[in-house]
Amino acid sequence: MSYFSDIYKGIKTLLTGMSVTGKYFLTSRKGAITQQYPDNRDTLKMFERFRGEVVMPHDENNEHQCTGCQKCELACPNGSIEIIWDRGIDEATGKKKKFIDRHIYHLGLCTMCGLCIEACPTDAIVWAQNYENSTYDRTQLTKVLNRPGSKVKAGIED
Amino acid sequence: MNISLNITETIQEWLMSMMPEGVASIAAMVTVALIYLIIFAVAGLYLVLLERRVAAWFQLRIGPNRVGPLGLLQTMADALKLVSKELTGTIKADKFLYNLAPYFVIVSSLMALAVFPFTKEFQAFDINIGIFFLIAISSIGVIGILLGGWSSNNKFALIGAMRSGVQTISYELSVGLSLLTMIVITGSLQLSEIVEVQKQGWLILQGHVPAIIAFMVYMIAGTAETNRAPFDMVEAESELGAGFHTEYSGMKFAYFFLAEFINMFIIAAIATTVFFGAWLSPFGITESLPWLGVFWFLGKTLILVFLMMWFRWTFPRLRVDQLLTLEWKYLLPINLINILIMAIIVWLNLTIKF
Amino acid sequence: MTNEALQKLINDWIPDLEFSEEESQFLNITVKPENLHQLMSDLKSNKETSFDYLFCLSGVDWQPELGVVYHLESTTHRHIIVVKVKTTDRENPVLDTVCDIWRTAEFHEREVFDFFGIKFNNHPNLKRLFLTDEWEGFPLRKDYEDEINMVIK
Amino acid sequence: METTLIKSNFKSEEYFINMGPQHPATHGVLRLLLTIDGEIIKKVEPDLGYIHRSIEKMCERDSYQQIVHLTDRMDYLSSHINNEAVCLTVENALQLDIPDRVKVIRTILGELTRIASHTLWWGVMGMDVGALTTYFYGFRDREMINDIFEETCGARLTMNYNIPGGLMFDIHPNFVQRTKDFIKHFKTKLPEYDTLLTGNVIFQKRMKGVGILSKEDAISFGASGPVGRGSGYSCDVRKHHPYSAYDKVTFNEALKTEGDTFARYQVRIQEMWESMAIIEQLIDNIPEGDVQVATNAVIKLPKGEFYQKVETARGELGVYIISTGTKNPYRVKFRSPGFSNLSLLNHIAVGGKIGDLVASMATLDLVIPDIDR
Repeated sequence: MSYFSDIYKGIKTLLTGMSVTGKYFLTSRKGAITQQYPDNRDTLKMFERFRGEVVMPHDENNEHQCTGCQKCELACPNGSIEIIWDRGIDEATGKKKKFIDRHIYHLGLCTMCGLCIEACPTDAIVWAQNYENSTYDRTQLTKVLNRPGSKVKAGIED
Repeated sequence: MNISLNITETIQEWLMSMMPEGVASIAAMVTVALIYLIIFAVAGLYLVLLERRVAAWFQLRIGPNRVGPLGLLQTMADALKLVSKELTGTIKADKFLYNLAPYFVIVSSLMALAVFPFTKEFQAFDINIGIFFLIAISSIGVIGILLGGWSSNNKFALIGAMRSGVQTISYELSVGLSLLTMIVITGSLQLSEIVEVQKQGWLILQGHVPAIIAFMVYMIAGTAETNRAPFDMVEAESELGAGFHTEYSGMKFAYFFLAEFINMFIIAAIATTVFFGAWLSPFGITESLPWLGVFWFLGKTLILVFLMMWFRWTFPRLRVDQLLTLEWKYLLPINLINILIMAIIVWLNLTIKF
Repeated sequence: MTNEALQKLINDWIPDLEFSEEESQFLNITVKPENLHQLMSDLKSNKETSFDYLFCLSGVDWQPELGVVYHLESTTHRHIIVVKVKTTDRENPVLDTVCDIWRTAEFHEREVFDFFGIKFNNHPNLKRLFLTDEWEGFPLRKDYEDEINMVIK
Repeated sequence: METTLIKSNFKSEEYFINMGPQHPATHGVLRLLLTIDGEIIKKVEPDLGYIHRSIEKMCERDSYQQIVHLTDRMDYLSSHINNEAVCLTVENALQLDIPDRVKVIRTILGELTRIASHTLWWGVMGMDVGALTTYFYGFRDREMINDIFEETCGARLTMNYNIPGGLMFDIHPNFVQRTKDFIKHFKTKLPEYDTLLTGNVIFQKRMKGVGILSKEDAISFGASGPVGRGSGYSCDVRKHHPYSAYDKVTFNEALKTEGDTFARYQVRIQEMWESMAIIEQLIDNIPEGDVQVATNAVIKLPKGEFYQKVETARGELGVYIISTGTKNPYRVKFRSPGFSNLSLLNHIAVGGKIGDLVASMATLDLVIPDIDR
């Protein structure tokens, strides 16, 4: 007798399984979970904390906040950041001061761990939310974060 | 409206007005074959598209929607891509059998299409052993699969092919017996007569309980015979990679792929013919317009095709020994008893006729 | 069982055991290589200790010694012990296998062999696990050098 | 279904087949050398190392803050818990007093990670046994958790949200609401998992009595996590060696005694319910306070050896650090759960069919980078 009850139970479980997929079949037009990338580029917005790449914000006077303390370079686990720095005379105080020549960031090496941004004492580098980082040429992944001719904002001390 | 869909005779008569009789007969056969080939190659492609859309809707996705309006040209583009692809193969393959296998599969599935009565007249070949012919033809395809798996010189392909052999040989039995159950009612193997009998009610209603059991057995065995999930032992991508067609690429792979979908159509079409009255409309509502039979036939077939897709996207795959257990311990005994019951019902005249 | 009780119990089994609780949260036993297998099987089979769960087996290069650290736990008594074994032979270090006592050791010992070059007697299938068979050297040793693949900061 | 082999005079020959490193069922670059007789598995030998990055060696040159982000890349499906393990080791070594807020947030995130890992496993498990649709249903629910992670931590997979001494920054204001929404959503979806797959007769036939692992063998092979608990071996680190806020919450350890693949499957489904219960107990009671304890910019661990075990989604992860008192560890060893669980594959798969091997492997829930550290 268990032979027939097995068949009955088996068919019943199969039908309950089909009811789940059947329900989604009928409602799927509303509930598609996939995204139509890249058509939805305009509406696709990353969260504000999203780790896209490291950038150095500049204000309208082309000034950034990096003092060249190299804490980010030390914090980076895989050498994605290189700082080329120099010493010069600070115009305001007339003292000798360290400033950055180039803040080089290798996006290709970066693992987006966020340790450099944690380490930065002056909030000179932050995360950008862009997510399309692929390029056709690997050299384009090496970026200089400070813009040409930029200088450190007055009042930022290390 | 008087559209003649009796294509074989129409074409033959038209050709006979131009050339001698013998030549015309051969030319008519070739023409009809070509028409069928083109129609069903395209239909097969759209079945692939249908499967992909249906799967997407089951899986909360959108499905192909980029190529052409609503993605309608997607499979055409895929086919073009496959045609232009390089035909790769293994060095130590048995070249002759390796190249032969895909044609075996596709030809055997296209052959079966000839006998279906899409309407009263739209039937290329009304052979008097129709059902027998269908069963015979549909079991040739497995030879192609066996050849492909054997000659590929790949162990995954070989395991897939052997599984396919085991599976098709077993399930062939259930397909045949469940159709035989219905033959008890009709008393004829000829498809046009089977349809004629159903003017008194579709066979699934005429034969009531045993007919429904036979239909369920047929659908299970039919799904197994097309090697589709949950019986896709042959491919079983999580076990064997791609199974018997691991080493095939380009158009040869496309033949296997297309054959799977045409086979699915055939299984559904047989069920439509035998259980659901082929081109007959429900309650005879379109009896005055016989060409609408195509619509009814395809409609019923597609519903059954959808059912098979629903199976595929819901159920897990069986293991190879469970597959055989299901056939030999469940389907076969049920089927044999079912034939007996059907015979008694027909003998005592307990069938329901309208 | 507390660490003191364990120490008292085990101390009688085998001579020359060194016990230590400094610089570690567990009781540490240092054992001579020749007594290793005996101690381990006793630790597992004794009803009072019954260390049946070897949850970590790590090779360590102590310079100059090479050695293996076994972390053992008892699933019945829930006490933990650490067994250390060291050998000074860097060219051909050989220890006894414990994979007949805990089967998990089979893979862990292969890993140690792969990275430290410590051979295990009676191991059923001692060959490289992660690296290719033709790899030269043992990467996790402190004196391993590979100028191409290693980035040194 | 049990089958009986009939001894016959046919000469059968064992053959060798190479499963992987590119194979749909190995979930990554695991290579299995199978010896098969027909369909019956005679021997399974894993060949590892295709993505070995020698994280243990890299740790020896990194500072303690930098080690954390490497552990993301071991078992990437429970990256948060891996991070936590390293941080706990360092914090215990420094004897830091971690604020309750950090402990609670870590626990919630850890349990979310566990659910995310198990939903992915469920989807992939269904796919391995042939039910392809489960994959999308599993991912639908996992995406919601990933969104929570992304909003709070900034990354979906390799989060690196923990630092020695606490959390990198505070949780996002939406975190609590989003987590509650997810729990509400998932409570309606998890029963669907059961109706779709667990109850299915084909699925049960495939899973029951397959890949049996006895309790003694589970302990001997060092099985942990759902694999061990499916064999009736109580091995939940959260119960036996509680860390973070696990001593403050009540939950049941999911235990099954059958030891087959179906038991392991049920344990994981049960664990998702327990994880939701833990989150519900904590989500309304996140204490106020700091999320960091001040540490030196250069962390130097005292001389000694430190071991910390945590329960990841796959089982017991151990972090063993030997310090000589410098800013770099002398030796770091990660005792990964997947490594031990893989070692028992040969034991449970021999005698089964190829399909059984796939089902067994699916319930071991192997993540290859976790094995190839």
